Amino acid sequence: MGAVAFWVLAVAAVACAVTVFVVDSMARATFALLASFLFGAGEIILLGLDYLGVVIVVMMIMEMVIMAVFMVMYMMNPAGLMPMSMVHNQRGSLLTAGTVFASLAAGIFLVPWPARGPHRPADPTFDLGKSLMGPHMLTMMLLGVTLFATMVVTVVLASQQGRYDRLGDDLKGKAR
Amino acid sequence: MGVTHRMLRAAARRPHVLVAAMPTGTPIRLAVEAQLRRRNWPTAWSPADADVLVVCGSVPTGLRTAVEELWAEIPGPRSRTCVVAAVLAPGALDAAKARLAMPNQERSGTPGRSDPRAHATPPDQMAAGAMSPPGPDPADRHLDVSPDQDPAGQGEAHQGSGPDIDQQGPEHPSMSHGDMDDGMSMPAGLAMAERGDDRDGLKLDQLHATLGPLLVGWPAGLVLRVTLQGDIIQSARGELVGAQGRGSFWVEPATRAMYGEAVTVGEAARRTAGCYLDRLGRFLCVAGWPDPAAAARVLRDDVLAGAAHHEVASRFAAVARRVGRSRTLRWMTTGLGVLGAADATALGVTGPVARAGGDVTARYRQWLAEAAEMLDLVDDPVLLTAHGDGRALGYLHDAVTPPEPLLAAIERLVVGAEIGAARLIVASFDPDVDEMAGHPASVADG
Amino acid sequence: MVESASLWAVLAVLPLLGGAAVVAVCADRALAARAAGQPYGPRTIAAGVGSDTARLLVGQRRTTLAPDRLLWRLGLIAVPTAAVLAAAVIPFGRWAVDDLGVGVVWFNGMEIATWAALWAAGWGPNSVLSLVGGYRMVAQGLAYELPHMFALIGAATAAGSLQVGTIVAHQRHLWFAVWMPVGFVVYLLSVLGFSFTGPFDQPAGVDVAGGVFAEVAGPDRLILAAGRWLLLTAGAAMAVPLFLGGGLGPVLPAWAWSTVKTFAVLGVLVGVRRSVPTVRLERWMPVAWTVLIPLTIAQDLIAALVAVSR
Amino acid sequence: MSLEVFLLLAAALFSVGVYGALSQQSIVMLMMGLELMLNGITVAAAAFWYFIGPGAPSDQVVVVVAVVAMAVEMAVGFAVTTAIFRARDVDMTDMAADLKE
Repeated sequence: MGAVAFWVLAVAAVACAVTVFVVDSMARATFALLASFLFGAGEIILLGLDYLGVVIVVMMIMEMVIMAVFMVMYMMNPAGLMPMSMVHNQRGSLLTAGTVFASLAAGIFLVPWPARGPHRPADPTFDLGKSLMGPHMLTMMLLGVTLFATMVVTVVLASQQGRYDRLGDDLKGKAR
Repeated sequence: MGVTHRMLRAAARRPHVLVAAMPTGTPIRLAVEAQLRRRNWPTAWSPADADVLVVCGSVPTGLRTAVEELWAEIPGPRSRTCVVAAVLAPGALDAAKARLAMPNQERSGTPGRSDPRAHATPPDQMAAGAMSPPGPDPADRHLDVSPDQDPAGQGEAHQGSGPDIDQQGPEHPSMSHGDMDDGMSMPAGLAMAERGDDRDGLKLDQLHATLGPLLVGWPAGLVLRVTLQGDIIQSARGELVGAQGRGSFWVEPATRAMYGEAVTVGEAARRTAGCYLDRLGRFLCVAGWPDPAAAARVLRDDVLAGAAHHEVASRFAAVARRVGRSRTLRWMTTGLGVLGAADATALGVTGPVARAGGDVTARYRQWLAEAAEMLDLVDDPVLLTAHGDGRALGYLHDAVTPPEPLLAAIERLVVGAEIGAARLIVASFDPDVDEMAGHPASVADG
Repeated sequence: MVESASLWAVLAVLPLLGGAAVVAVCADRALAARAAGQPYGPRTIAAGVGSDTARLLVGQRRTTLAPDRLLWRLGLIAVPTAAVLAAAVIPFGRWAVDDLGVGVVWFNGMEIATWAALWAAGWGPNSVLSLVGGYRMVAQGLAYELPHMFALIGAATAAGSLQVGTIVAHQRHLWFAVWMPVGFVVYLLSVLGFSFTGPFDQPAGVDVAGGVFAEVAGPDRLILAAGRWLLLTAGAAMAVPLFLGGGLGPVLPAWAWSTVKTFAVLGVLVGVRRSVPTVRLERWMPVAWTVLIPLTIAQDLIAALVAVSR
Repeated sequence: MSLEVFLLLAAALFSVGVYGALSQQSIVMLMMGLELMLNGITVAAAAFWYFIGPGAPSDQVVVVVAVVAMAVEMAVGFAVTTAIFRARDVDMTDMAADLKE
């Protein structure tokens, strides 16, 4: 049962990942990427990490919907109605990707992994929370700061206006 | 057959009706709406949801295209009818319903049309018929698809392609005669988008679309050609189509009085009050508040049918209180489409819009106030003559004003507004094509 | 407290949820008919629902020029699917299909799936009004989502668990709605938001001829409309275990309490839907972010303090 | 199910991501490649947690970090795209590189 689920999800995840770079339509590419993430999240849930799996589902749906919006906004041909190639250095990329995969696969089968066998703590979600608030507090804080910095940086980068521009020259106007 | 037949019968029991209001068809529209309410038939918001297309009034040249496009977009089973006089509304609706229940009706297209297959071709890319594309002729739009090809087959042809409304350049050559070999191959006849400046300095894609003339709650005969970036209107050019210079239904008693006929103040006030209630109903419908909109329509019909003051006054007060005091509605409309008194004068705008002299909120409140005044007069038996109280006559006469200045104001105010806000602004001006002075019918043919 | 039923219970979810949704549709139509001065007896309303369903079943599908058929269909089907999957963690009395340890997050995930679903449903038909509807859903999602998440977090924090059954058990003495009113109200608002209903119906607004509904006809329309009401019902049903003590209550059995409370919440939501005009997103967004987010965060802080002091 | 097959899946996702990140001209598509690489990393971390980690939550933390990294990458990516698009009117890496000259 578990093995079947694994293979179904795995094949679907990789197939969707490949689809991302095959389809012409940006909307379909985004949704293929989303599907790949959802299948990946399925694998993670299969491993007993319910919380992380569902969180990835939540995050990725939101991310991909927003991504679709940006794709449609900036791409020249978002619906892929007119077939056009948007790749460069395809051969080199394929070669590199193949090499990466081959070497990773070789490593996977050559490294003698410590055989502790599968195990499941009673409540992995609780474990995660406790470690993030305990031994990994530093990580958590760093993540928090990073996210905050990201918000500030992205707004500054993406915004054309200064902080008070919306108020008009006399600084009295109302926001639009 | 048995099950299908029974399902069709059940489906036809309560058909959804798309009401296409024509200029000069106001009394017919009112009769149709009253009939629909009595029969408990819902009105559709878009062709996709409609079974029956009811055209209210004779179709002027300028709107023929729009009506045909709307019809082409209605999926089967369907039927259409054109009501040319208010008294004919019940019969026309009955007939339309009867046609709807006939099995295989939808497969044979419209009765009386020469080429039924023309209706089986997929409708054009523009939504809702309402957004009738600015292309020159609807027939052209179907040239990309051969009539023998079924809709599904067309989908196969474009397998793997996605939509992009941002990229439809309506002016593209393939729109006007399917010359697909012209230049680059345009998939599905859609051109790449042009781009233009926008408020964020991003120069995003532009879409040329048309709002009206057959949208729910939209003033009959108004066509607004807009350039959209996203759902923000970047520029707007309006046009008033189908004017026949006959004068508006809403000022008809006052006009007759000016020609010396014996018309009572009550009759004219009744009509004016009905006008405000009709406006209010359509405005509230656009504002997404169907229940008070329905109440306003019921009230309108009762007032026009001659209900006495005491029968309607308290009901009107209830509606006015609910609408006038709604904080949400005020929150949604405050600061929207502001036309100050000075600007109104400069543009030549008169009537309730000028008297309100403010935003959308001010305008619907002005309607409520003036409707209340008019309702107080509905039982007034005094004769209204041109020689009588001129001021009163003018007052009764100017609920509906010449639409050109209103259109100018709309063109100016919808720029920068999102579609929903623009719809509210248009509904709050409510230009009436019928009041266009002395325009021969041919003007419309644009 | 709440047991995970065996998998066959999945089969019971759709009828239960669907039945409640049909009742809600009837109530909504009765209110509308009353406002329009039409007859609103139960028979008239039921006949109306029946014939509307029949006409959608026999109606033709609609096609447009160059649609993205795949995403369109997927988007439409995803709406009711998300509703049913979300309902899988909602306890009906003492039973839930699966009382997941992360039930609250699961519910949240399924609710967010409607963003993607509606965006795809709006994108699919290649039509202006439809696409505007789809984009509005994304904007609406961004407006309600953070307050919604904070409201959910409030309930989860107070119970110290993401498991819906545990959250119910923690309301033995006092409903969370009583001492977390802000979270409760915000949750109800976001239910209207994710089911694109009531004042938050801009994605399906009349100003864009029905938005995501503008181009769907026949069975497709039935799926989308059903999905919308199922989402509303699932949201109302989830409010019960999160804030109203689930199946807890005197005298009556737990399932009866769940039913009664669910219908009460549904009634409130339908009442709000009929009595408030559409809230446009350009006006709602600033309120959601500058008022609701701080309020819900303050609410969570209180919940955290209570949980810690316990 | 074994650690190896999970890691193989992770490697496959990662490699597809590498291909995308290297081959795509559009910045947005390139970001999709990066996201796929991170997707592989999350699967690998979850597999390590299940098969190797002695109940230690560190691998879970790696997943959290990867998810956050995706969010940050996407946000910054779109901000940069917006900035470049506004300034130079391009959304392609090659053209952006050309503009430097």
